Amino acid sequence: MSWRHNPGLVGGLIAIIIFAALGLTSLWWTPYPIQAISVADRFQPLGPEHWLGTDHLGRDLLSMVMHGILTSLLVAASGVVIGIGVGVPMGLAAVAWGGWVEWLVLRLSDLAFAFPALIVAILIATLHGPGELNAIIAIGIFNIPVFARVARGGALAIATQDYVAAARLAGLGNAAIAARHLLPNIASLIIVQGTIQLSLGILAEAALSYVGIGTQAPETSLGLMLRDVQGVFLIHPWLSVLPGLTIVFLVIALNIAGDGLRDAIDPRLRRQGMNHGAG
Amino acid sequence: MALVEIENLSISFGGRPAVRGLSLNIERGDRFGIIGESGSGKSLTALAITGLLPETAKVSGQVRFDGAPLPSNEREMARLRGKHIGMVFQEPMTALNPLMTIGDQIGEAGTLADIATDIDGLLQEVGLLPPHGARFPHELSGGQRQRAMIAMALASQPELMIADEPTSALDAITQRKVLDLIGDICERRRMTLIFISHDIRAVAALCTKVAVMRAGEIVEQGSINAVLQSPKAEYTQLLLAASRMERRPRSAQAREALLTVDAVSRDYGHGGFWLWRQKPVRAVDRVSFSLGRGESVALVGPSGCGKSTLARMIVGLDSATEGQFRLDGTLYHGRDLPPLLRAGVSLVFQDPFSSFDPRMTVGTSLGEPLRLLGQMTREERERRLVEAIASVGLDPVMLSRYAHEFSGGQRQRLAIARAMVTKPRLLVLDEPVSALDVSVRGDVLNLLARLQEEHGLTYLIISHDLDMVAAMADRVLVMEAGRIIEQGRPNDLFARPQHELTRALMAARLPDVV
Amino acid sequence: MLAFLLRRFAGFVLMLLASAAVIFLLLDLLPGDPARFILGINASPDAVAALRLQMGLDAPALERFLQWLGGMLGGDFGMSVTQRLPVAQLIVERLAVTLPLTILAMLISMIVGLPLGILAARRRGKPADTALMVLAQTGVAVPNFWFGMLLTLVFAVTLRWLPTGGFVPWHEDWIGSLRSLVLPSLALALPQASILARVMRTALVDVMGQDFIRTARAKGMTMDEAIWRHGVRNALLPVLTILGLQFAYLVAGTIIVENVFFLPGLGRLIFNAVTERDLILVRGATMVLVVVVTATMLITDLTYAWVDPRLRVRA
Amino acid sequence: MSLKTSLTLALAGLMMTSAAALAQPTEIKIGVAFEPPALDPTAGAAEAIDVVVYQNVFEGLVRIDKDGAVQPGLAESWTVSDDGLNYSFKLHDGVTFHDGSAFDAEDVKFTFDRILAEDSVNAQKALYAPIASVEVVDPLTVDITLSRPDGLFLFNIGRGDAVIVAPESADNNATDPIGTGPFAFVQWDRGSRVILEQYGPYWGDKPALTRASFVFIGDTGAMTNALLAGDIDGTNNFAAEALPVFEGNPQFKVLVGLTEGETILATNNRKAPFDNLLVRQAMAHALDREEIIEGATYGYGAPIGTHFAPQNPDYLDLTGTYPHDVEKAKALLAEAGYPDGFSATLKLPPVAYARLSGQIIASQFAEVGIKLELVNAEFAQWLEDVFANKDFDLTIISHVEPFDIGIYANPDYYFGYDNPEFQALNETLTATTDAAERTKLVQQMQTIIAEDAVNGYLFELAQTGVWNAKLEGMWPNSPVEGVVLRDIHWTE
Repeated sequence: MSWRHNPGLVGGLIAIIIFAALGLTSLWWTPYPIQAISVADRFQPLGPEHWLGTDHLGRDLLSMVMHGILTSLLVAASGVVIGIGVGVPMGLAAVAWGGWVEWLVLRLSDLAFAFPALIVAILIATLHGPGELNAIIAIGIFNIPVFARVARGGALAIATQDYVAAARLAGLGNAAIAARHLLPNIASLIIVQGTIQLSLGILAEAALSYVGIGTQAPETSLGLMLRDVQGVFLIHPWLSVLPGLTIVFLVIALNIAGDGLRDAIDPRLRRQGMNHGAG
Repeated sequence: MALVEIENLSISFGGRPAVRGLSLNIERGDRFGIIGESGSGKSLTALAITGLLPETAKVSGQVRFDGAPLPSNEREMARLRGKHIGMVFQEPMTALNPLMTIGDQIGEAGTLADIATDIDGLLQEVGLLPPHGARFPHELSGGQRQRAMIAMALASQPELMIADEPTSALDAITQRKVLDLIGDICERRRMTLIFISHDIRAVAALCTKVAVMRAGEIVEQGSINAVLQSPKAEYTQLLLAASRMERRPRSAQAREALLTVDAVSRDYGHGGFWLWRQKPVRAVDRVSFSLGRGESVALVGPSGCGKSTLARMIVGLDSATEGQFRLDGTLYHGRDLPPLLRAGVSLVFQDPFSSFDPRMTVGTSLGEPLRLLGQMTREERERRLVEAIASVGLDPVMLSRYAHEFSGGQRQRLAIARAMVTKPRLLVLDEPVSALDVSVRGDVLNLLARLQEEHGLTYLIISHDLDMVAAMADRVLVMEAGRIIEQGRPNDLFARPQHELTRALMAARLPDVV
Repeated sequence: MLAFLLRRFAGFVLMLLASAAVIFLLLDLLPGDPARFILGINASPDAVAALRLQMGLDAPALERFLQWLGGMLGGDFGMSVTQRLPVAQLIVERLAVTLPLTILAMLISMIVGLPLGILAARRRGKPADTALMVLAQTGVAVPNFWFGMLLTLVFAVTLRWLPTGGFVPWHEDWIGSLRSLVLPSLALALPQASILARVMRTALVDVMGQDFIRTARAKGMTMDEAIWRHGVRNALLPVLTILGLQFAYLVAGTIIVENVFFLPGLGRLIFNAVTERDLILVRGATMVLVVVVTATMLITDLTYAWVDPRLRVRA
Repeated sequence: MSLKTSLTLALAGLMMTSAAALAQPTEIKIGVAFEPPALDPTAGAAEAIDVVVYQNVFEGLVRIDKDGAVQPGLAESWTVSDDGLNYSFKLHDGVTFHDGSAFDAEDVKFTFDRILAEDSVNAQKALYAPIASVEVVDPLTVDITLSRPDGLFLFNIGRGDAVIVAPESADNNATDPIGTGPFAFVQWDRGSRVILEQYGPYWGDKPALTRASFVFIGDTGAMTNALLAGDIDGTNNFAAEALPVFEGNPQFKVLVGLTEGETILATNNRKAPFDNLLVRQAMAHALDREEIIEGATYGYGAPIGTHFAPQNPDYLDLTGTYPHDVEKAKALLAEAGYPDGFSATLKLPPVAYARLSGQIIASQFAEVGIKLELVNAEFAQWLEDVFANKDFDLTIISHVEPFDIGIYANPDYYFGYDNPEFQALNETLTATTDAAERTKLVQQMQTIIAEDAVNGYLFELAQTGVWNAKLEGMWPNSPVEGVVLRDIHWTE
């Protein structure tokens, strides 16, 4: 698994690091404060004063994009954290305990799958009011069954390995086996799925904000930026193109990194599989 | 003129050579065996003859079939394979398309070679029945699938058949039958055979000529008799030696029982809703026997006879539906085996590759069972680990390494070390050497014998390898369909098998190589 | 086989019951009074109270739940409180847009995605593969509402080949209806086609490494023939799962594209009904959506069992 | 390959066939942002209902013209008693409902009885509370008696809430509206459009249009595209931000007018610190109207200094009462005991002008030390919190009811303004019918609330319509809600 053989992973990771750095910087510093509205300066073109121009309220677009990346990443990442935090233990429990626990986990994840994420988001938005939290919860709920299934699938394969039986012989209980043997061995799978869900989360955040139930002003996110300027698309296309392309590149970077990770991890798994039927 | 001529063939992957400068002639009518351990390049050689090497392979040298070099055009090469070469692969489950019936798959082979195929006839020739043609691969047993593969290979009436480890995924009885079938068919159809195997006795039983491969090179070749009777290469001698198992002299005095198995049964319900629950399957059916202290008892039987289930219950991985076990006076049913007693029972798994967690150091894995003994100081723990790894002849510095850094034989030693770390009295050995290369099997068996002597261990050996059983066991239990159908001392039992299954097992034994 | 069908169907019904309960509970918790919404900011409390009574908002929850369930069994989803029409009728009208839109998008994504996936798998590691996968990466990454805006700009505003949006009812002018679905389904299909291409490629690459492909080649087939006759069908199995998920996703996911193209689809119906607090309509429409999604899953499972003989006998 | 070709051909064919379906010179397609939940204007407050049906499908006894003046409608004339309590209406003869049934005085009585009934769901029931009785004198004469004089009575019965409905069809008007107007309802493709067609036997002048579709397009971008592509012929109120697309385009005309919507920063006067006049004055000084109007309405809104429509002749320009002055605002805050400012929430309903103004105001208030937390709410939620529970600090909303300064006399109204002096003035006003006297009273009232800085007075909401350049007869202003088709026609 040399880095040189995986340009996708390297390129993707570098791009993500740049994006994340831009976003994190916005916590301490942006060229202009994003909430400073100056209507007189609106629709400025790209220039030395505002590198990427200004939006319909005269806010600096570079600052907005930096902060928007942060919000989009945070929302998507929090959704992934919820998904992993709840889904993975569910999936592991299903395998470690089996029986009715497994039945329950499968049915619960079926139930969650049956509710389209967008509808859940709309309902939550009406319960709690629109906002980032609502987007996080909706994306998180959508992620739970995904991770539960991935964790279960991966853990099922691990559970048949002799070393799990060996651990049982050594007197380990279900929880200990899940924590010591199952979890570490599906961690890579979870990471790969995590990057995929992260990129889906960014798209979902954009969609939710676009229909008005995600991030709300004065906060900003890439989706909200698109929503705010959709009416002036023909007059100031740059205002749509900038956040749109940022989303595209961010998602591509995540996907490429995810694919790279999978490639980096897969051969090892495949080799193990081949060793299995050693002949 | 030879049917297949290989001249100075080299195959490499990403700069790493897999086959080096190999030259070989196979005459018409030969039954040519290629022997080698895993990674010796024997399968790649066969693939090179058929032009089926992976795209990433770099090939040099020349292969001639029937005097003509192999065509470089993909379609011509494909048609050549289809018309003149039949192939049988190791794992018949994955080698057959799961979504197509057997009959269709056989018929397709004929169509590709422009031959009107008599599917029923082919099925009968390989010992199947016409109705089998309408079935899907998963509806057949392993042996039947391999027969179907052979039928498919025969459909194009090829001049050459290449069989790549055709029997190593099959159990002992089926293995012998399939080998005999291949032999018969080659005889009848006057087909040339290339037989690739790691099992020297299978090659000896089937082939007229043999080549021995090691690390991508042929170390020795010639007529089977010449090679086997006066092996020149050291490696051939080693292989021959490993295939003969010495019988270890054992004293057969009556001993006090360590473990008693008392009318144990195990039922498996097939999952599903209560309404649709199916009749349970009985995997182990009222089995009773006992193990004396220091005794070696072998449990033999075909796959699916329940011997592994029984072993899993004894070590406490599964629970009996009925009946009970008594270990050292304590009653238990399986999973309820108390921790301290668990420490007295260990299991050595068949597959040394899957029995270590790849994310843990060997030391951590080896130390896991120590928790059964309760709290332990770091020093005590360390001492135990060092002692255990030293007892299997490995260096204690290896404790901080990961399992994938070890070879199969070393891993099996480590697995034995893990089994020994709690100083158990009973060791259950589940096919302890069958996943290992022939050349290291003997070492591991010697190690097991030494440990038994030093620690007064009791062994329960699960196996289908009668030679190994004869060498290791004081007593043999034969299992079929969940029951023990026959038992006795190995010599008596093998000399005068009473039960039909035992006789079949004996008949399936390949003759010893002289 | 029958037992398998029965078991799956029982699971299906159970899932629907559980979903109904979840929907009902969730909606009962929603704040905001539908009566007040209808009557607006200057309405008198009397009028609001009168409307509440008329809408039957004051009965106990359990009673309303059972009534709702009972009604749905007979095809009666209740009356929409804001539109004063049977919910069932409203939903059927919207499904007449959403389902064709979804199906069209699925067809386009399959027609585009699957062949490209096969091509990429066949040319694995070659420039064609790389180019296709870069294309697919981009396709997945483009937000579909944004893509929809670009499509409208080109094909509707500039070229005027197709309408910018809106929907002509089927019975009036079915060609017009189809025309109004072309751009939205293209916008929906792009990411789905990209996903399908990637899944198809991965599945086929996996299958290409399997023994039975080697067997097929040993029988005398070229790699292409082996892929075509044995590989594709096997590779379609994982694709089938994705197709099921995609259909479910699309049925609900159309809402955003429906906004861009102002199509009267089910997603927008729910969205508007929620803002108007038309809870009877919301729960009816959500339930239908859940039924469609769950039924898709069921059909996927059954198709899987039908295509894959290994699953057929298991039950 | 051949499959691909034929597919391409099929697609191309699909695209071409109906590209030529050009609008006939007597048909019109109008884009509107919101789809009405139902089509009965007497049983719902949604503006979207009036947009489609008011004066098109339904008519009242009188009608409001494009300048906001009262004109004869179904009543061709009327007389008022001197005390202003008795109105006698002479109805038009030969009027029929779209279902063919005849219109007469009984329908008028039914309509008003229905509005005033105990179980009435009319959103503006309170406006008609002064009506004491409705009597049918003969089939073409109706007498209405008021319990107290009401200067706005005639205007109020000209609103959509008091259109005349028939007893036979009233219950179905929500889905199948039947009125007496020049256009009859044809069909409603839910989620998509409503189609009206000229009603042949209409009693009055025939309108130029024969068919009108209201197409529902919620998204500004989509509306722009639809206009540019000719899928719709116009829209009565288009988002100001996108107007530049059409401003220089000779194919379109942009009509700029005003609505009756006073957009205010509504302040909860019950609640500290907003119960303190100094604080409210400080907030008024902190507001920069110009920037808000520029930012939120792209300059199209008209500044207001009180709760009154600037296009009304009685309007008093009070925008100078508390000019934008950050230092003054800070000083007033300090004087009120908040030298470091304070924090408050600003609840925003889901309309663009409110959301944008909110952001700008938050930014302006921050300069004087008032930290606003923006809370975006959906309409139902917002109504519940602000109107029903009065649980808010500040909010932004446009009061679109015409002539609604009277809401300040209701101490229970959501912003909780309780001033006996103002309440007394309002009493007097309702009882006054003399125009000059009314002007004086109204201007007094305007001044009081402006000086009390009850709410932050921001701007009068503009109406910016975009229409095909060949269309004439649209109302530039919107004195009442509605898109009146009566005078719209194609030129050429």
